[in-house]
Amino acid sequence: MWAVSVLAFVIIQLPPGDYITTYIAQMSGSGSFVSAQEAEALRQQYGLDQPLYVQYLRWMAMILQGNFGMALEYSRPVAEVIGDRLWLTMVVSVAAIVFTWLVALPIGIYSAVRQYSLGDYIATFVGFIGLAVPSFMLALILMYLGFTLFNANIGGLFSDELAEAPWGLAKLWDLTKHLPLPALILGLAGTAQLIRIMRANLLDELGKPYVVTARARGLPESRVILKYPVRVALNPFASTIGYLLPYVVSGSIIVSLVLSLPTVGPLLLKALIAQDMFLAGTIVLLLGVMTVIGTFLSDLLLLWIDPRIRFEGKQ
Amino acid sequence: MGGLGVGSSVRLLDVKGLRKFFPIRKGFLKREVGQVRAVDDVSFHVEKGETLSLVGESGCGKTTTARCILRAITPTSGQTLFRGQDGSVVDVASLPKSQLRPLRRQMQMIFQDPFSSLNPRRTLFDIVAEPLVANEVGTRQERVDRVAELLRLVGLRPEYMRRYPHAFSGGQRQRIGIARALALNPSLIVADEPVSALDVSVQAQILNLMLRLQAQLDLTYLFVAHDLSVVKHVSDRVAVMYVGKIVEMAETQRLFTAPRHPYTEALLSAVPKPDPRLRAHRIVLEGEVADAANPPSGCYFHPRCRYAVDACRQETPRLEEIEPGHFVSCHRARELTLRGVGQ
Amino acid sequence: MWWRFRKHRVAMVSTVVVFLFYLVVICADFLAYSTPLASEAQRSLLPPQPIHWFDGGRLRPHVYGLAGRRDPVTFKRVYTPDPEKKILVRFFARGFEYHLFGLIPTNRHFIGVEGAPAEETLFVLGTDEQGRDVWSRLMYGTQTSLTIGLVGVALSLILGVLLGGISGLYGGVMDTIIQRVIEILRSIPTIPLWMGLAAALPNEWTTMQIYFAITLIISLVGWTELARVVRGRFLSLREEDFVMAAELAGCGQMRIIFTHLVPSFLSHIIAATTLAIPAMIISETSLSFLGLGLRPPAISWGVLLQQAQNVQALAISPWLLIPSIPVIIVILAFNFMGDGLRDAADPYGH
Amino acid sequence: MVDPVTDSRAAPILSVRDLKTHFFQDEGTVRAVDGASFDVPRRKTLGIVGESGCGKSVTARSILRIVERPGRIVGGSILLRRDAGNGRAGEVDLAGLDPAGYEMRQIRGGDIGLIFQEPMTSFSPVHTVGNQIIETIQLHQNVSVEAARLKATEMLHLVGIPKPERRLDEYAFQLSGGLRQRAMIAMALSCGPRILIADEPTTALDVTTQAQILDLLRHLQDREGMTIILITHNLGVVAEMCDEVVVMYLGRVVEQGPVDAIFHAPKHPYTQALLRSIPSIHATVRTELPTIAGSIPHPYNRPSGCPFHPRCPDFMPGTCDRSEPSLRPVEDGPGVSCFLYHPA
Repeated sequence: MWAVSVLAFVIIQLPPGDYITTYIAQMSGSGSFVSAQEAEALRQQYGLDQPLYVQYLRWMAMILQGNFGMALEYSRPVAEVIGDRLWLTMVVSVAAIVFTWLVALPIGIYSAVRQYSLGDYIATFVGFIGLAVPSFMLALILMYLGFTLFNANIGGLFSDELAEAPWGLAKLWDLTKHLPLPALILGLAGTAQLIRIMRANLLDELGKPYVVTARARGLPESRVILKYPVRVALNPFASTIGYLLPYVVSGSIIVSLVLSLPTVGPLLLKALIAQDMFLAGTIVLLLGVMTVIGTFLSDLLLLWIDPRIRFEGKQ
Repeated sequence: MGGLGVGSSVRLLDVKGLRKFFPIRKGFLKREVGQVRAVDDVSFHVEKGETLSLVGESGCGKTTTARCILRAITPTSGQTLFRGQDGSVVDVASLPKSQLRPLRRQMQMIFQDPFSSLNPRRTLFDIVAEPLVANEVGTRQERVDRVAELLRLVGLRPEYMRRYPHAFSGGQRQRIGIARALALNPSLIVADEPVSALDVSVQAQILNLMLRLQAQLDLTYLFVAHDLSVVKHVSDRVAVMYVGKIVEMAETQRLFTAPRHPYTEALLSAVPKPDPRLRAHRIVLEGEVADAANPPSGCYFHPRCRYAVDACRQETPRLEEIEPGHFVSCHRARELTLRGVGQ
Repeated sequence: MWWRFRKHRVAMVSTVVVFLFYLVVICADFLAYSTPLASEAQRSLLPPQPIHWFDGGRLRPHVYGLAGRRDPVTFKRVYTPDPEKKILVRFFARGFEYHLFGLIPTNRHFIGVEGAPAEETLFVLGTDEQGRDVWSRLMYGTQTSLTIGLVGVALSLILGVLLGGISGLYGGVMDTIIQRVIEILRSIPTIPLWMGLAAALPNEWTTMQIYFAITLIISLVGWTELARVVRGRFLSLREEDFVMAAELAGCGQMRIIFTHLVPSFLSHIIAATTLAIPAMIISETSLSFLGLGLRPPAISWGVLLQQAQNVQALAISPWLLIPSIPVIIVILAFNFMGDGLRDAADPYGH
Repeated sequence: MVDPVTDSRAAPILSVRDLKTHFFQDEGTVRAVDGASFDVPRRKTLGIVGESGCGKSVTARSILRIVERPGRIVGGSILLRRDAGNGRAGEVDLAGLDPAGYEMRQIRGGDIGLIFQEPMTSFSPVHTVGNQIIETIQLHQNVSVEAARLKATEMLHLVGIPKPERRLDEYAFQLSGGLRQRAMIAMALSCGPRILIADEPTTALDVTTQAQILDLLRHLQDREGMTIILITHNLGVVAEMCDEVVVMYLGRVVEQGPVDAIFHAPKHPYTQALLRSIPSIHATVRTELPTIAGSIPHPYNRPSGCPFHPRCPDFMPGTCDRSEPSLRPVEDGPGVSCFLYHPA
């Protein structure tokens, strides 16, 4: 966690110059002139003149108090700028993960049980495509198809008329309608990967004696498969949640840009280019924290579903 | 430790107070929470030209002992005095790693698993010649000749030299392993369960080969095994291990016919005899082998021993020579009459 | 390993595809017929001109000339092919000067039109907004994108094998430190990490500098996977009996590493490397697509696709999406090839 | 087809006739079981012995119809004779049943129980021991969870597991090897099968634990009156446990007979050589063993004629390598598949 915060800070500090430089450039671009004194005053105001470690400590101290600083470009508190977008990022990511699981699990099981069947080959091939097509490209292609075939703009999370509307049932329903497509685009690569993991895990497990034993006890085949090897194969599967979350979240940045989804992605890109350090730093930090949480969750899940880990050391 | 009473014999290997403890690490910080006493104060010696077998059930420390002697792993404490071919005696256990190399030529190992012990990517020649190459022995042609000679010695055709191990059966692979072990004319061969992974009919072939080579090349074997029938076929003397300690050691015949330790008795009785007319009443031990990380008090065997008395629960017995050449670690060794197996 | 790989038909086909793509990389200048930067506002967003192979029953490849006029309603230029105006396409035609393989100066190109006026020229895949020829740019983009993958993987490989090897071989404190570093690097979402690093590149850097900086950045994450593979193989191989046998035979540490350990996991490394290349290509493409990677005037697939970023542009000129086809094909081919290699590398696999 | 051992006792509980189970692989067909015939006498222990690759385990799996792809039964019959006690009296040919069908599933676990060599991996690592035993009981008997649990506890107690109520809720990896194998036996016997197939039940265990498990099996047989098919490569275990022995070599039964006859008057050259070549605890110290020449042929290139002929000391050229001998009775009892006893 600590390492993540340092790294986030380092990353946002890496760009040469700071926001003020950009600001000055913008100002001169629009014809006004910012004097050196003014720039210095601005730097002082935001503490940008301090040595790096002081800046870092001040930043951390602020965050610990729940203050994420000001988004310089927007002249609004970071928390406010990020607010809704973060929430929507989560919604989109979770939707993508749910999609991934719903699709990957059954297909993975089918592929393993009917190894080398036509369905297995199709699943494997689709999986490969899913892996090979970068999500932003998939988004582009789908957008294009949507536009030419249905003459519909499939981007965004809300219909135009509801985008600025306050939250309500209608807007929620609107969101639900718009959600499947980004979820599909974001989830496809992960789905492909999970199908392969599930298939490989399950194939390993299918030959184990306990499966034969279960069969020898007279269990129906569906129960033999679903109760035993699938259950065991789920364990390594669960540990993938940890990296699935950050994977999806970071994937959402590019996809959001293409589909113009109101998530933190485009915001981060703009902030990075404008060197808005509080905003970018907060976003990177939050993403890092999400990763850590994801890893932690998958560890917990693993602990819950795998008694071997639960009882380790208790003997 | 007393001598064996056989005056003219030469001690090739003398192991004194060998110990190997493995730390048990647990949790996030890998803290050491205990120790597995895999080998706990083991002393024995091997004479030149003989076969000493270490027998015991899984986890008794016999393999660890063998690997400590070869310095494949470094023992926690103790001495393993080895008499080199030039007559000098060195302590292998305390030798710095850099000085082990000349010694390695004199002690070699035969492995249990004929599959994982041969590198699948190298030819028979590469495998068998490896010790020669590593020790810079001979020219290339001399190595080829030597490998051919070795292959013939173990009953393989020299023409197979260019093949890879996957073309061979388990028994043939074990022969390759033996050829590799013999490449540098070692005096001591440590054989770790050399036949337990093989089929019955092949076991006999390998055992015969080992006996023949011993006579032919004046080899000394330290034979590690769990199968008492196999042990009886190859050894001069047998040491029985239980939870990291030697509980009994004697000449093979004496140990099998007149064991003095209750564990040896139970072990012998538990071996299924391939003769339906001998379905004797077996001694079935209760319970499980003690945990080497948390052994019981006193004699480690007492919870399963049907002769146990109070002393066994409190005092740890020492390995004593109760008759010439017969060492037993049991408080009641002198008073009990135990059942062995007949001829 | 080779014969097992050959049994894998898809992987073999993929290998051929990959090979062909790298042939394009080597011969990009030859295959292109106009300099990638030649722009002409007059010819912006021309649609692709399909090559007609036969003319009156004879093999006479030609394209139709395009007649442009401005739509009175939308004020956009609309081009219609004019079947009457046949522009002959020649093989090994003369064009701009270049050095073949960087050595042989020549001006011959695979195809081209010779000596035609400016408006009668060839745009097999159309042009972009600035009127640059998409086909020629695609050739150069292929060159950049595919070499960036290779260079990136080479860097990752060096880092990964070195650090993974140290980690697996020596263990102890070094292992712990390297493992922690890997964990931290992996726990950071990659795209923000790249974005942060890429945004840090100074604007005034030259194309070459940025090229290498981007390769460095994308290999920064790539090496962790390779290091893990190397370390894992080292650890599992160290447990094999044949390694102990070699040690007992008196082999030195170096001999054990190079005659026993390395050959045993070399195939795994090759497979892992093959699988890492497509990831690198995707990374570069994504970053450039975002405008954080290579920047014009450099040309890569990502840069090319950047023009296809908005739907309106796409709807009018869908050929801008064409560069995504080679991306998908190459990545698929690499994946199949890597998969085949991985299957073939595992001596104990079914 | 001549019946091998059929003495005056009641009809054998299980008769395998000319069973052929082949594995169809890319590289060729492995004829793992190739015309095996034998009878399993009621309430006795039948030992099936042979070296690796002789098809003994595949035979066991064929009986239960759990041979995995690419293996398939391609011929022969497996007749199970159930008695009235189970309410489903009569003869049924297992080879003719649908392996995934209801009837076959009722037979598995219900009529025939199976225990394996690897007690560790024979239990699911993520389900408790009790979960799996109770599941089996409920599958075959129409009882409540509570009743099934009670029965499971009883079974664990029967096989000598201390504190059975507690062990029921533990996982297999929490038990020691010996206890695990006991739990495995309890699970296999939980629905009162008439036949127990034990596939190398003690191979993974130490000798002292092996003695415990063999003792337990004998005790349970006396008590429940069941039939045991004991598959092992260990001739010592066979001698100690079995009433009747089947010796297999390369997918065929080379000899069947009462244990005493097999060990003291073996007829087939393979049986004779095998018995001579095993290291014995009763042997004189440091003696060479008679060996069988050569090694077991690779499954892809089986010798023609009698599969043992290339290694046989009594090989008769022109006969043994031309045609395959069949299993026929010799003198008063044992069936032997060898041209020495019944010339072609």
